[in-house]
Amino acid sequence: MVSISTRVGKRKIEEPVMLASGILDETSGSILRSLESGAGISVTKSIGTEERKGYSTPIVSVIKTGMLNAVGLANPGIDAFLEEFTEVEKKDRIAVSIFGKDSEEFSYLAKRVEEAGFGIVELNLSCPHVQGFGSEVGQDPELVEDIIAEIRGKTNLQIWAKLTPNVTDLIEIARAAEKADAYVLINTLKATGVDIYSRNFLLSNKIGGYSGPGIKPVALRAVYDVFRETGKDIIGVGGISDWSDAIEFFLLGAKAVQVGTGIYYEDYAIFRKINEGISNYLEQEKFSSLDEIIGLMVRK
Amino acid sequence: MVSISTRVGKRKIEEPVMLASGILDETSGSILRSLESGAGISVTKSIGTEERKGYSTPIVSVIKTGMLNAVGLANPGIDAFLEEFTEVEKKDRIAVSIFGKDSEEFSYLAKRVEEAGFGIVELNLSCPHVQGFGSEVGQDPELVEDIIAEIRGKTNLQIWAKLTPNVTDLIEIARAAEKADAYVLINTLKATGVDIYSRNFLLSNKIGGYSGPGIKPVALRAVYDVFRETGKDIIGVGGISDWSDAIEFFLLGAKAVQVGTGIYYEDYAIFRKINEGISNYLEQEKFSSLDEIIGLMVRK
Amino acid sequence: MNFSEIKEINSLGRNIFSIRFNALEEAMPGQFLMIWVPGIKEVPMSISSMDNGFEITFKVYGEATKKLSEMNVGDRIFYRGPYGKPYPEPVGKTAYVAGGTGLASLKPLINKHGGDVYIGARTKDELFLLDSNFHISTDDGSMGFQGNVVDLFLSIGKVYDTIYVCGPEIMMKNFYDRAGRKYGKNVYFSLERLMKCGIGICDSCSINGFRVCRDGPVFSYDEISMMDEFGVKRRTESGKIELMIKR
Amino acid sequence: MNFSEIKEINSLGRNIFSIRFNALEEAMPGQFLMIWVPGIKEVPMSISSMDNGFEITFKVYGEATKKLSEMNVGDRIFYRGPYGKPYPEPVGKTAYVAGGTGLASLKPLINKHGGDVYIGARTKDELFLLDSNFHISTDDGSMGFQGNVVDLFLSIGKVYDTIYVCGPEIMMKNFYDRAGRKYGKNVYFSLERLMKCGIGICDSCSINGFRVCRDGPVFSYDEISMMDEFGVKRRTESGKIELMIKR
Ligand SMILES: Cc1cc2nc3c(=O)[nH]c(=O)nc-3n(C[C@H](O)[C@H](O)[C@H](O)COP(=O)(O)OP(=O)(O)OC[C@H]3O[C@@H](n4cnc5c(N)ncnc54)[C@H](O)[C@@H]3O)c2cc1C
Ligand SMILES: Cc1cc2nc3c(=O)[nH]c(=O)nc-3n(C[C@H](O)[C@H](O)[C@H](O)COP(=O)(O)OP(=O)(O)OC[C@H]3O[C@@H](n4cnc5c(N)ncnc54)[C@H](O)[C@@H]3O)c2cc1C
Ligand SMILES: Cc1cc2nc3c(=O)[nH]c(=O)nc-3n(C[C@H](O)[C@H](O)[C@H](O)COP(=O)(O)O)c2cc1C
Ligand SMILES: Cc1cc2nc3c(=O)[nH]c(=O)nc-3n(C[C@H](O)[C@H](O)[C@H](O)COP(=O)(O)O)c2cc1C
Ligand code: FES
Ligand code: FES
Repeated sequence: MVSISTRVGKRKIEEPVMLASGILDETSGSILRSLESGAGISVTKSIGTEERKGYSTPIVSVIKTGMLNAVGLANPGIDAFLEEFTEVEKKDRIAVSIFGKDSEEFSYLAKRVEEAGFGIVELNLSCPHVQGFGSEVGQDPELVEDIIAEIRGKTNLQIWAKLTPNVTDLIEIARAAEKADAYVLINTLKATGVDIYSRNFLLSNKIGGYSGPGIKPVALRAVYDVFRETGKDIIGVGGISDWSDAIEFFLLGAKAVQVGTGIYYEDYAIFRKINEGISNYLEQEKFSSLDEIIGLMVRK
Repeated sequence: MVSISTRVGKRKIEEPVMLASGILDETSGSILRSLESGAGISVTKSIGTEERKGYSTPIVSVIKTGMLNAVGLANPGIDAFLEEFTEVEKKDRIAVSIFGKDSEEFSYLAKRVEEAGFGIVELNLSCPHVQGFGSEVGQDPELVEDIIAEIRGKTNLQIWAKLTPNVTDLIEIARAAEKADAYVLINTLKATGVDIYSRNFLLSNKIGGYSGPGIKPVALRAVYDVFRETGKDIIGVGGISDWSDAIEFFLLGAKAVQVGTGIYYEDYAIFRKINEGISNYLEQEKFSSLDEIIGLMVRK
Repeated sequence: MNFSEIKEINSLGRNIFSIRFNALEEAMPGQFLMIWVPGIKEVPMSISSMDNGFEITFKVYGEATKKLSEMNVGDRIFYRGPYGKPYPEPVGKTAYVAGGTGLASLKPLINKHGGDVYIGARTKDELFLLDSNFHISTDDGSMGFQGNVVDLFLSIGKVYDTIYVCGPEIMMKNFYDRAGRKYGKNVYFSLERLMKCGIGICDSCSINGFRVCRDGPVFSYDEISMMDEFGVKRRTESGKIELMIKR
Repeated sequence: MNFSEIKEINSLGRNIFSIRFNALEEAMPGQFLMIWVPGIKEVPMSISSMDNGFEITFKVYGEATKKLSEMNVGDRIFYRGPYGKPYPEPVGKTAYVAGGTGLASLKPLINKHGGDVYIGARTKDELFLLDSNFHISTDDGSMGFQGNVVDLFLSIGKVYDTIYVCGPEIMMKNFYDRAGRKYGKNVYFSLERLMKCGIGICDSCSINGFRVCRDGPVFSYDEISMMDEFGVKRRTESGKIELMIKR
């Protein structure tokens, strides 16, 4: 088998497919299950300073081209989260996603994460459906810069900045986040859905985030644009449901990928399937390592 | 059959389904064919001041969740365009889409359109893949305001402003365009696609516009947001491939819809099929006119 | 999202109702639906019959079930599914041990395969769908055996080849602890946990890495044995883990 | 986008080549592919054989065809399709009237159904795939009848029940004007127009509201009769309409 190991920031990662934040990563049992299923790294659900119940159901809706969700940043809060994870092994393969309203909250959370023994923090600067958080923060370049500088100053964590595609100028935001070790692109698209027989929104929150196959073309464009402009490490996410999708991201510059909604289609087997598919592709196409194809279409 | 007539700005329209700009509307023969096939109004391909060849092939690529295109604003230029259309009948059911780089070009084009006997101009403030035009113009609120004011001042045309969803704050742009008679929402999403066996972009221009079923959730959200905030007339477009898609747009506030990529799936029959489907739905759900459902989910 | 017109709605006991509606989908005993009450919420419900359309049987707890109980024949019921893994087919002598509305989930299996039914409830009024040869227990002794259904089961002491258990988790834990090992491989538990998505992506129903909605709701004795949270800890809506309190 | 490895590549005449490759798709005579030469462009090509994989037969005009002509066995060829409406089946005595590479499109039909073949080219070197009983014309008289293929067809004067015509539009217009009415219903023309999308959405191939790529490329005499642009006007890449000049 051709090696598929990769490197993101200072982290070597054996399998380049990760579990995306928010999908089966609220409970420690599920995080471990994804790691055992072949995820190189698993990112936790986004954790905030306080416990949040999230929105009432329906919080997800499967549509033809993917999925809509408005979970509402449900999370147990940093205290309960860390308590649950105290005894958990493989912390080196868990990235903790955090969200906050300002640099103070973010850096507080990051410090707690570091103290608890984790090495990577993913910043949710991009969730599109909760007021005051996520993309509302991530659309403001100064705030983004500030948050990353704070965390950088106060911790030794690897910082992954997860950006929103719901902006006029993604490059501007990427530049603001350039002190991060890597970009994670993209979070969901702001979207909605309707049931015409009840004449109600598909989600209790009305507006939600759109994920799955339908957003892949937008995610690929984001990765391409940001890689071309910044050359920095990128983790591609959005609409990956098989190995060929992953290859597309690598060719445009992603050093690793994350999978969320794909799990709905393929269940936990998706991690191994993609890992194997990548390896087979490299072999068949006569490449000797994953590195050789990363950014191949941008460099040439 | 329940009446499906509608009204956009000052225009009464018998069938609420229109042909979207850029699809089968470069030649007068095709424009007439769509009108005969049940389109209430057909919008022409976007016309500029000068002839443009557009990009080389491939200019479109069908993907799983829709279509990517980068036609590159190919058009014969306003002179040749108007010459071809001099003798064409049904001008009252043809909206002319125009694009330019500033208010001068736009108002020049609009005047020519009016002189030639047309009554509606659709402003392409949103095509995502040509430098200096389309969304690059449409992302600048002042420019948008200026363009519309100029056309308003110099013509009596009905003005439809077609906006880009590729912005941080669509409402800001909508407000800038509020002197228009109606908004057309949305144009394509900026996106790209990759062929992993040739390791080339699917489009010669690399970056293109994403249309079809995969963008419907984003289009619905745009219509909902803008209708809720402005209450103005909206023409919904993006991913409509059957009558139920159209109903979703009406429920969120669209007074009419446009169909582009849907023609690839259903051919010209799509107009009649959607018209009939709307009428059947209204009857089955016991509404007595299309008006009753327009914005129903937003008003209540 | 699917919808169907309600064909039948019945009141079966105190605050217990069943609703029957046409459905084109196929389902197997043990599977569930996500029932959407637009404007209120979406809740998981076992399919209590799949012979002639679908039927759900529920107790009124809060807003969603209240609204459902007030619906009329001809109204639309919205649902998605069926979801989840069904009960395996029974082998040999079969028992069903149900607590409260847990009977709803077991009913299609009982109707199809027969066997001994043990059913427990707090009080007489909460019993429903009774058949004259069911073994009955009530906490308050208002009908049948006084005590819980596990006590009842053990007191009768019959031996079975296959046992299905569905009810409050505390009751199932009780069964697991006291009778489970004896029957080992052939006991199946149908779990109920807080569910948000119903399709295995939100993690809200997970118990030690098993998703009740997708890996379950039916679990074998061996699977349950891998869950140290079973009957001990549960998750709140935020995902916070807490000790389970007997309700 | 599909791709396949080239199995065979042949030079058939001056600047005329054929490429054969495996394909899983089904195709019918008259249909075409969009052949993608990555980094250069995508061009429409008739399927000149669909018996053993697909075959295309082309003349080198510009960049794309040049690059194709330089490809080797084992190289990948990228394509999408088949697209377009096929030729209807012939009835009775059949003739094929081809100009230049128009023969490529007719070839599968000729092989399948037989009949009389009339083929014209500018000069001997541009003739390919010849069979000893083809009727041949060259503009310069270097082989066969001197003149164009329509002159040849009329000069022979045989009568047919079905006629297929494929070649430069000017030549087809010539046939339409001089012989078309006589055969009326049973003449089919396969058109070549500038094509960008190949799938009926960009309008670049349209002629009086008929899309060559989707409504054609094969049109009946009656359809052609509705096209006042046929043989008279064409579209440039911008969509501008202009008078057709004989090339
Ligand atoms: C796989 C699965 C299958 C289910 N099948 C059925 C079924 O067939 N019939 C049925 O009646 N219910 C069933 N449930 C439970 C059902 O989902 C709840 O009854 C429903 O969510 C209640 O919604 P509500 O809005 O009416 O009440 P809520 O507002 O959600 O609840 C009101 C109060 O009742 C409590 N409560 C809610 N549900 C229960 C319960 N099941 N047991 C004890 N206390 C409860 C809540 O904690 C709360 O305090 C099932 C659950 C799962 C996970
Ligand atoms: C439905 C359809 C089927 C076709 N099938 C075939 C086929 O089987 N074999 C084949 O050889 N071609 C066929 N063509 C034409 C083919 O698409 C062109 O040969 C091709 O686009 C040339 O690309 P290029 O980049 O090599 O040349 P370009 O750079 O596009 O052209 C170079 C020059 O040649 C001229 N030219 C290009 N094509 C032609 C032509 N067909 N006739 C006369 N002048 C031309 C151009 O106008 C230009 O001046 C078909 C076209 C259509 C629409
Ligand atoms: C149900 C659900 C919950 C999500 N929650 C989060 C979250 O808490 N934090 C976050 O950064 N992204 C969250 N996301 C976004 C995903 O991590 C991912 O960016 C997005 O879904 C696109 O990838 P996909 O198409 O593979 O799902 C969530 C997505 C889904 C579908
Ligand atoms: C091939 C193609 C060409 C297009 N050209 C234009 C154009 O010239 N001007 C314009 O305003 N929109 C253009 N569009 C955008 C469509 O009008 C429409 O906004 C978009 O495709 C979304 O609708 P759909 O999903 O129904 O196709 C084009 C779309 C396609 C697919
Ligand atoms: S309810 Fe979401 S994973 Fe089970
Ligand atoms: S080539 Fe685009 S419509 Fe025919």
